[in-house]
Amino acid sequence: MKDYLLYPGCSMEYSARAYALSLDAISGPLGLRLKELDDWNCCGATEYLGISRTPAYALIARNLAIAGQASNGTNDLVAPCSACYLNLAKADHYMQEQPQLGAKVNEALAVGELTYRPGSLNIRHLLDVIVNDVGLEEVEKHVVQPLSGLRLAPYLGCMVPRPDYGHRWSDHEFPTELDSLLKALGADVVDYPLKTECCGGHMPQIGPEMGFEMIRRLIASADRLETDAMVTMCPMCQLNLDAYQGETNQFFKTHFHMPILFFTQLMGLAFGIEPKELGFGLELVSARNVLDALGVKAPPETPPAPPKRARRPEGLPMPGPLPKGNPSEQKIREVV
Amino acid sequence: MTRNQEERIGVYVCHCGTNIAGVVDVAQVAEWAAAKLQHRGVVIAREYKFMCSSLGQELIEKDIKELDLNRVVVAACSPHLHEKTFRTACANAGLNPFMCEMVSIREQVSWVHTDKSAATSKAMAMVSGGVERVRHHVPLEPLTVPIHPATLVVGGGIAGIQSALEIADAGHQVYVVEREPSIGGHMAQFDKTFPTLDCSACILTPKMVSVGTHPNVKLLTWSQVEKVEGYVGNFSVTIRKKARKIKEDLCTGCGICQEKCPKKVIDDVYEAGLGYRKAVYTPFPQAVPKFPVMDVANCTYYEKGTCKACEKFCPTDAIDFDQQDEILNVQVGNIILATGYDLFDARRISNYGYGRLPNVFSSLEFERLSNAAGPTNGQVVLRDGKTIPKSVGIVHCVGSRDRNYNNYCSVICCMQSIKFAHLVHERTGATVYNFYIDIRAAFKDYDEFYQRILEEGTQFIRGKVAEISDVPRVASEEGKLIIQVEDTLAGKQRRIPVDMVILSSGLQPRADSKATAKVFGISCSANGWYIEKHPKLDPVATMTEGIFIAGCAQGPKDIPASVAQGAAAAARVLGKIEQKEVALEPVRASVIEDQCSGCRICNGLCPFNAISFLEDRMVTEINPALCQGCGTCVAACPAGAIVGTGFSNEQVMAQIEGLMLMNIEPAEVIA
Amino acid sequence: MTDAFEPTIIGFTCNWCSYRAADLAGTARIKYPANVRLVRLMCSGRLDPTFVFKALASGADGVMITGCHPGECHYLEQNYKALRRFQLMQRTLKGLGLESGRIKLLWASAAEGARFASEVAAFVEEIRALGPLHWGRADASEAVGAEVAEGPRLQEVSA
Amino acid sequence: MADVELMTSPPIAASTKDEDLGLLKEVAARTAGISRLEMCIQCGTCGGSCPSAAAMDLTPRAVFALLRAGMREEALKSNTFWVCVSCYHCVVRCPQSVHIADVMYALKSMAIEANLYQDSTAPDFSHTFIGMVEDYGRSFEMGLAGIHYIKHFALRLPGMVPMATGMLTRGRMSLTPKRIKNMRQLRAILNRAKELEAEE
Repeated sequence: MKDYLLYPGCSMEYSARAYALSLDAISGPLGLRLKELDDWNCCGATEYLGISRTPAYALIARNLAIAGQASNGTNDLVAPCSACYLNLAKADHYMQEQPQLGAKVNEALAVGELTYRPGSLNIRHLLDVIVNDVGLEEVEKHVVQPLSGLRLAPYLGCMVPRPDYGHRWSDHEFPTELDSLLKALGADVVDYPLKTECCGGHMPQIGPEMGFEMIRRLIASADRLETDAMVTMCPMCQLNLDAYQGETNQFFKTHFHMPILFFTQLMGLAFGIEPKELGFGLELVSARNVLDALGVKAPPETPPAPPKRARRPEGLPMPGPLPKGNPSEQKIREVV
Repeated sequence: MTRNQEERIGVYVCHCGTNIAGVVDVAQVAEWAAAKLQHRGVVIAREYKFMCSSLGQELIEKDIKELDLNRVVVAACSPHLHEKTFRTACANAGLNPFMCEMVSIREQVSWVHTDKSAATSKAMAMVSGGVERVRHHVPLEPLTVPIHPATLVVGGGIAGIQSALEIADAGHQVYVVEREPSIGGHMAQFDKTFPTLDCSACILTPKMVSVGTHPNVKLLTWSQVEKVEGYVGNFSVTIRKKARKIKEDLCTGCGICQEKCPKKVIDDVYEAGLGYRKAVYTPFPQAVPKFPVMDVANCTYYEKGTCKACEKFCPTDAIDFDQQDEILNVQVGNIILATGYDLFDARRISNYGYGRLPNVFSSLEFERLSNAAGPTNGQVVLRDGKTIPKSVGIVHCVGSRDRNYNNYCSVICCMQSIKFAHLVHERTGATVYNFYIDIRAAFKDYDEFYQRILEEGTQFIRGKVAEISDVPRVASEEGKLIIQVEDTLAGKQRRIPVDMVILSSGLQPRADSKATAKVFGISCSANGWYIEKHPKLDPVATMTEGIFIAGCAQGPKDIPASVAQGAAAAARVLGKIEQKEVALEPVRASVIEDQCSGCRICNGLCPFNAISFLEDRMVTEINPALCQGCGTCVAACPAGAIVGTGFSNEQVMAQIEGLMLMNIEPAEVIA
Repeated sequence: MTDAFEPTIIGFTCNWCSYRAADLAGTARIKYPANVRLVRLMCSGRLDPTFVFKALASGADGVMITGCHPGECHYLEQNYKALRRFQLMQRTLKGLGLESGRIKLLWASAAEGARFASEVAAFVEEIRALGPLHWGRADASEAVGAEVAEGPRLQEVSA
Repeated sequence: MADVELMTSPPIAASTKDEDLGLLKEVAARTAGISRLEMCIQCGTCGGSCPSAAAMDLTPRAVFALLRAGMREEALKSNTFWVCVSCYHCVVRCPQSVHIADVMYALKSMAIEANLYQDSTAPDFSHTFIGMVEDYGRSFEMGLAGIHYIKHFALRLPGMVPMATGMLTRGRMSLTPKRIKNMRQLRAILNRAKELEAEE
């Protein structure tokens, strides 16, 4: 197993404690060796970049510089939080794309006796590491309590599949990696059409009506698909959909009850780890239904059939799936 | 090689208007050459506004005669543009045309450099290189080879059909190679053509029949070119004629085999995946030739060993399950490539939902849907096969003008989308929305057509569609496809619920266009379109003599433009055929026998098998008719026994010295 | 002294791809430094290694060898022979105590005018960084230059 | 005659203080990375993709058009970039690969400098957030929420009590901030960075 440097991000300590607990619980069985960066600081989320450029990038780059020093044998820096992941990747990318910015950031770091060579770290999101490095086969090996019968909506949010500096994702709009992971856990995965739509980001704080509307869209769509829980990989998405669900319900006079869980919590459940160790109970919209569903010994006779998209013999045939690999190679990536 | 006793060289520096003179001080270059290269044989150096003009040429001709010049250096544009012009001028004055050397101070100097003094110095060095090189020129005679009067046309779409008919009508043999079972190409799939709305089949099928029955056309469908050898005038082409599993001499095209075949297959080619065909099939009723083909991959007999329904019912015993591919070899003098385009695969734009949302259709699917001979007999219906849409959105620029996909304009989509709007309106009375970035209705009667569709009440919304979704936000969106777009003229985001979406997918090069280019030895752009010899003045020729291009293989274009190119390519070929012979560059390698040590190092280097070893004399020989003049053997010969005319060691070495201005230093550097 | 050093580079192009790439760079008015002077050959396979050493011995600071992309050679496969010779020449340069970075191999198709220009610009900077070669000039050992230019011809490794 | 006179007075007041593409270039220069802002073809992919467009007074495309026209004030006082949620849908869909989200960040900082924002909620939130980060090196949600909600959403507070208590009782919010060890180093870096940014 490889070693990784871990940048947890501020949310993991409080608002996304369930993510931290569950990640800790599954790392052991998966053999993930995550070494937390020493004395890391906040990445600035989406707020600092809008105030001033060089300080914002210097704030992020301090973490990169610390990681660069710590990287004995590994240059993979893993962030479980989407916003942190994006900020770290973005700083690394723009310090290369715009060398003047890179030089200024390093000049600022120099007063703290730090330096960072852009491109020297490989910045990864936790889901990418689990799906591509650990691999679904390995994950499947640890499943002792398949999540059969649970209808889960994979919800990735925006900042991991986009803008995708490392070109790691199968698609910027409909990536299938989280779906595959949940399927490997035995869950019944809902084909959730809004899987990379925005959770509202800071809108609940700055324009609540718009924020609540964005939350409503996501939950209403999952609810329509008879989803037991939405599965996220981003502390901000979890916070918005979980903590503001009550206010959203009040605002629209709706009665949604949609638990929002981290994918690591579900991995833990499937691995047979105690719910408490996985941070269950920390969510504001209770996930009791998920646990109850699993507590039932016999799986339900037949799970509700998802709307079939098979060819209707009397109608017109649909185009098949896009062949893998070939055409996207023609994509023009370089910036002229 | 012996040189003329005394070199008398004329140097001519062209201004090319301000193209060269705007950056290079041409007068200074000419004066410098006259002064500093005098001891190298330069007798006269002149500058002139346009050397390629008749006055410029006359200037050179006059000097050759009056000053008794025996060598000419022209510093102007690229030799690929005007080498022929100046060689002809030399010939007119009685000088062997190969005693002329061109120096490219436009493409390689004035157009690419901005520092005037650096550019002028470089131009001087290049003139000096040209002077040194021309000193070693020797008179050459071009090789002439006869042109085989037959022509190969690759691709049986409308461009290829047009080419084939023009040449065949002129009385010359044409081979048409088409990889599908029938000719007709994409045009055979359409219902109507813009802007006239005439029926595609009505205007195409008579031409297809002409090709099929023309005494001068040999039609090879279900066939592919595997290998091309030789050169202009004398190509030898290897063609694989895939086994149809049908004896063409016995088949009457009655269609009973198709009727009886129990295996239904989705037709991904002709019906664009929207309809079915049998495992033995002709793609459409008017197919040319009329013979069906067997789809071996899907035939029950090949799968399970039993069935043979077609064989049982065939009235003429034309089914042949054991038929094998045939390899044919044909000799032709010229080749026209009209291999067409592929449709952009809209599944790549996942936010448009094609392949995920049933009622999102591609443009080719819609062509079949609206075609009276298509799977719905021309009824415009949703994917369920029966519901008539009440509102339809048509999306322009799908996969075109987009750096994420194809960065070029596909040319035909605007007009095609406008045509779709008309057809939807006419067939269903539905409300139609067209979403566009810019309406590109250039060319005759196109904008008039746009006006007409505006009059019909089509709603044109200016904005590139952002996404197509089936997730409603409000009650009015329930059960609909929602097109989310910024109406850029209103400056507002809009969500427009519709029943059906048609994606006007762009055109892209054939998936195998680069491989095909390799087979024929022509060049492709980075996208995969074939590159014409000159974008304006030579649009159907390629850099490879004797190979021409027509239709969408060269770039996206509509039917009139494809037909025009097909005809233009045919005219070029007919011109060559009429010349009866072609002069080849006399750039050839030859062995100086008494210097050849018989080491045979060169023997394995020639890909054209021009080099053979004479065992009896223990020397190597080069066949000038097979030699293509690449010079690899010249470079490899350790004894220096192989001479490459036009690019001899002496010429190249002298040019290097000239470029490095070693000729300007005191005379002892170059003895 | 190296502050104002403007290297001189000799570039060899093939008639079919890279010369046309240079033409295209011109037609498209893509700018690149004036330090390179081109010699047209029919094919990169024509490139006799002595040409390269001749250029260096005549005062060039670097040599650029260009041809069609592998698989796209007008003469089918002769650019592979150029590749082989290029590797041989790099070894030879090292053997003579010179930087192998003095010579550069570039595949450029007829469509790659912009790439041709940017690669020329990059190579000029690489050579500028290496500094002047002073080979075959009065202040350097003239004998070495002369010997290489006129000396025994490099042999093809294998056919 | 009167008609002629009328026609000589310009019908629209020209507000082109920035000549040519000056403003566009200024924004591009302040954007991280290569913005490609000058490549915008006004197709509206950004405005069409935006999940929060309903709350914007101008679509991003319209803002880019104002920038191109040199209309500084009109562009900077729009709420477009404050409502941007950084979802990057426009960025990956833009057919011209314009770094739209990063342009939005540049516009925010320019609007703050020019004091041209209409509603202070978003700028205040950013300032409060980074104030915490500059003091502690970490974000401090309780402090942030407290300051921000009391100032801007006092009326929402009663409705938020269950959420706040829920977060506190579950340990998902802390009453005290966490502070990094080497705060002195971070402050020095940020101060130097601010100086460098000001030098431009």
